[in-house]
Amino acid sequence: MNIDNIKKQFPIFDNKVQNNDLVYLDSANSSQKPKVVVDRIYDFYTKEFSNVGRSVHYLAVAATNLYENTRVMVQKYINASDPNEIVFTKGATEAINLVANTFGQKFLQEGDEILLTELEHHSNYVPWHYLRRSKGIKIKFAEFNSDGEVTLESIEKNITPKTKMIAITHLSNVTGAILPIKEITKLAHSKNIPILVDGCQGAPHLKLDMQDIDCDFYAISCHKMYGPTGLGVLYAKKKWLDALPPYQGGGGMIREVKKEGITFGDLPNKYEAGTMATAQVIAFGESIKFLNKIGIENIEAHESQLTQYGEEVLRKNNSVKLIGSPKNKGSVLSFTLDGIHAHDIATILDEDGVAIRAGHHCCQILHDKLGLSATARASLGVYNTKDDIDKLNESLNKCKKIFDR
Amino acid sequence: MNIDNIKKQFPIFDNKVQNNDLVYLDSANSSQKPKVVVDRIYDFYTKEFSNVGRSVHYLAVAATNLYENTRVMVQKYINASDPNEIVFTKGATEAINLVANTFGQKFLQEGDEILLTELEHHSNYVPWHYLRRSKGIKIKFAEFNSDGEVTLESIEKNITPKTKMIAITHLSNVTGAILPIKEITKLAHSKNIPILVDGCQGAPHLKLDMQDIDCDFYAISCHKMYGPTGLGVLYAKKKWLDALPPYQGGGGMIREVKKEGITFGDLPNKYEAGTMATAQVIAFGESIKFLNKIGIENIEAHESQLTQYGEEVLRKNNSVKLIGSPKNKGSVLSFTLDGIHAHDIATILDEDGVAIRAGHHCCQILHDKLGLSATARASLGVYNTKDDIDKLNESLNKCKKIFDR
Amino acid sequence: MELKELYQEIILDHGKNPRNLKKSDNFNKDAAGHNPLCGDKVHVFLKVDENNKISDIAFEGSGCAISMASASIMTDLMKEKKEVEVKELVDDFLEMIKKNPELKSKILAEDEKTKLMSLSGVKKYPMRVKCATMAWHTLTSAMKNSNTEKSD
Amino acid sequence: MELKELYQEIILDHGKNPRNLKKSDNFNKDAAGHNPLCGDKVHVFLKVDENNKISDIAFEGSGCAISMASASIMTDLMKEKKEVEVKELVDDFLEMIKKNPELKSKILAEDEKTKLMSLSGVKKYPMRVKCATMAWHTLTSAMKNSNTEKSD
Ligand SMILES: Cc1ncc(COP(=O)(O)O)c(C=O)c1O
Ligand SMILES: Cc1ncc(COP(=O)(O)O)c(C=O)c1O
Repeated sequence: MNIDNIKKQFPIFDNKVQNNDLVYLDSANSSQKPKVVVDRIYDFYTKEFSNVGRSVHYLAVAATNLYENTRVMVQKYINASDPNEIVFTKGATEAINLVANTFGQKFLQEGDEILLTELEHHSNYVPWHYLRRSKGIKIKFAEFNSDGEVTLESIEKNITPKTKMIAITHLSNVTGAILPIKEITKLAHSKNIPILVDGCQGAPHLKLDMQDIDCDFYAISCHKMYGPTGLGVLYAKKKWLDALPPYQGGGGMIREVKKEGITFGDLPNKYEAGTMATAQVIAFGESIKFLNKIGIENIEAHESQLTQYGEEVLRKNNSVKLIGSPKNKGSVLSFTLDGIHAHDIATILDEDGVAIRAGHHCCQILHDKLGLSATARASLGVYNTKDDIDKLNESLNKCKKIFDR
Repeated sequence: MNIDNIKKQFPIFDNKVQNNDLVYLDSANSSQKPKVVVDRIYDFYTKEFSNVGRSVHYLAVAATNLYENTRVMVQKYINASDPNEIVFTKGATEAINLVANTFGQKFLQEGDEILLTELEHHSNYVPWHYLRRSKGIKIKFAEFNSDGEVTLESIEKNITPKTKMIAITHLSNVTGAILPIKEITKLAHSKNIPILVDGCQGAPHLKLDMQDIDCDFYAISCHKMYGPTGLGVLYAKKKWLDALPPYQGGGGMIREVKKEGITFGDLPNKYEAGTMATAQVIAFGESIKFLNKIGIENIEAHESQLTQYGEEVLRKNNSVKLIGSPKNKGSVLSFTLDGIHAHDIATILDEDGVAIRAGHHCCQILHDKLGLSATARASLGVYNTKDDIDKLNESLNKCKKIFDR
Repeated sequence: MELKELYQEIILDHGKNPRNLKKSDNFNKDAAGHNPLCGDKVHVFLKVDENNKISDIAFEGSGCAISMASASIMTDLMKEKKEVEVKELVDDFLEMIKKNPELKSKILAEDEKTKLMSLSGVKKYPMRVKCATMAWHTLTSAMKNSNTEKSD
Repeated sequence: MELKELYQEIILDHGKNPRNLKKSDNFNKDAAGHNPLCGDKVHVFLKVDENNKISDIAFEGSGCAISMASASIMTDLMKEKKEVEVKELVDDFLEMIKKNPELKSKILAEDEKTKLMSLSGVKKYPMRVKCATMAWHTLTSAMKNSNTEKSD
């Protein structure tokens, strides 16, 4: 795989940012978009636009087919067993809210427990917190160890007869730990507990096979997966989508509407109320094609090499302290720099065109436990190179120089 | 205003659809997009892309500014008193769900009543229906008259001391009736009842002034307003956004997150959980600019002329029966054709490149009352011309010919 | 012109004057079908005798010419058919609408086949396929005596 | 290089060794401020005497060099200021950070002004403006003795 060629497929790198080449190390936040995806949006709006599913004229039929084809492409990409197990949402956050809300409505009672981990992003905590208030459920947090990992044992220890759902991240957006979700799912199912995987960081970087993992729910954020903003995917086993009540109500998801009552439509309409993000869905089809063309195995190999290189380089830099050292680590490098706050680092790096993120990365519980109010995070995508890591390191040394005056 | 020039700003009309010029009469479903909007999306993704509000690097700062500028542009366009009264959602459907859900949680009890009208789109009924199930509230429907209008009197008649919310459409997507929402709001407020206006059909066609109308909530669907798919706007008075609980939970909308509890952020973040539809919001800024450039008064005048012309032409066609004849009518022409089902009409028209919608248009209650399972609907946008109406009429005559063999 | 293939005279005839369109009260199986997108409805009523044969069939409903013609032609053809034959005919019809160029079943006479093939024009109109197939799916449900409506 | 303007020596000095960073238990007004985006926190403690004068001021918190320096410099300057003066200085500072090229208030001595103007470098870094202003907003809250935290 020639990585230069891949970078060329992303128009953002053709331009300078503040007179610098862009060193984009913020892909865990949101990835850049390949030209094919942006072109698809352009062409759809300028040549083919129509609303989906609602009219019978030519453009509407064509748009509906494109939309539904993408559902099938996503199904195949994550190896779900049925296209109707793919629900398009406005983001991973909505996907998790959808599950928490509908599962809570139907299956949770006071005293029931939801098991999360201390690694969770706020998006996989706040929706469950709502059920604490409305239903009186309890939330438990499986601990992470000194390497920034959550082990199977840590999960097992926290399961009780009251545990009704396990909701965990696939890949920590701070420590980079890849959780053993297949094993955790097996454990959960052995105790009849369904499992939701927050796949925001997993989906862009790891080969996905829903039937192999066997999880009940998997949430994906398309904008982190080389796709457009404003779109997410909820994978859910059909039995759940059949069993759970609908989430938002509106056009397109009903069967029959009378003044006295309403019956709801079948899958996939039941969970897609109102006009959907048609253009985004269709463009996301191109993201899938883009990923397939490179091959997720090649992406995994490239990113894993790069992550290792990044760890090496930063370990050699004595001022840098890496956050977490999980054995199985994804494309995330979080760190602190002696005596310099993450915000100051980010500002100084930015001056060199090096874009990283600073803050708690929506993981306050993790940061509280580490006693840090903020960390700096460099995160990788398919377009990154060793050169990017070297530039990061150079800029970090510059931070030192500025602060050591 | 030179309407030819406006049509030229929409690239979709440059291409033939199935060898025909496109006669697009389905704008109430979704409008076509001017080039400026599509270009903005392209440029944003290829030159400026970054996630909003979360990082401090250059691209993130620039994107955040663009995003927040659009909020101000929307505020000004609808004359809201504060940019924080503008919440971006994934669509009007979500906007209404947000209000029904949070208002229901906080302010509704068993036996309370919500007053809708028989004209409502399913998106302004299903979310309230959920509260019927979960809270035991009652839903009442103000009737429409033989002209397809809902009058102030019809609303007044249905208000009781138990009425806790009035939720009504601004402009019916079937009869085209423009409701006297300012008067209805005054009436509602005189009885201390808040009011939600479903502005999906109002916003693209009518001059909006939130401070003048004085409604509490107004829902907008951006894709019907020459903007991108996957985006809506909820206008809500600040006092409500402050008083209501948050809706979806996730990143970006919190203040502080601890294992034991969570505090929520201030406006505008409180209702914007997770990564938002950044590109779409920024592009919607161009829709607003586009509308401002033409001037909504000019659009109103043009569309009103065209609607009148359409009514005349269709009235002269003896086989056509118009649905509703409201005195104050927006850009919607719904009709039936003697002995020919709406679906058959739509298919035959489509063969001539005339795109209309057939069905119940997500208004089953209205259709039930009229004793019709489906109607045909031609709806207008800023790019339509008298020629389009003439072509519609010609094609309708062709339907007759085919069916009268 | 393809429209002529879609709206053949036989379709228009059955569409305007559907056969067996009546509420039968002498039935022992029934099912309702509904296309939520367009509001089309069909309710199929069957009398199935002790030999598993359809001794009477009728339908109620409203919809476009295609859906009415399809229900009309279907009910005509299904009279006096045995359960296995019904299944074979339904499958054959659905396969034809989806992909096969012709009907394969040997159960029907040539003129009956011609009548049924008049519905093949919808193949070129993907959004209209459901109009043609709704009655057939509903018949299958009725044979199982399971009502396809779901309640909330 | 603009970074040198942002990270002036005086900022680095105050950022690394913030003055008045301690928990004061001899206070009668306080408020906490928080930037939920980055997690920066500041808690301002005041002792306001019977003449509405700040007789003691301290803060606790953690954050970037800018926010720490800003709190440090602010607390230094506010000592012995009267309520009206505090208000004037806060407004003046916020206006300067937002748009004015200079501080306008006559309350401060020239060297105090210079110290405060060292924070003006953030003007070119819009995302960092909040870092510089958080302590000042929190001080205003503390003067009103209203805690800015909201609970759910
Ligand atoms: C009157 C009315 N209300 C609500 C909606 C729903 O809007 P959206 O589908 O964009 O959420 C529509 C459009 O379908 C509409 O016409
Ligand atoms: C681990 C994780 N979960 C959830 C989310 C939320 O995803 P989104 O903001 O796209 O809804 C993110 C990204 O911010 C994430 O990294």
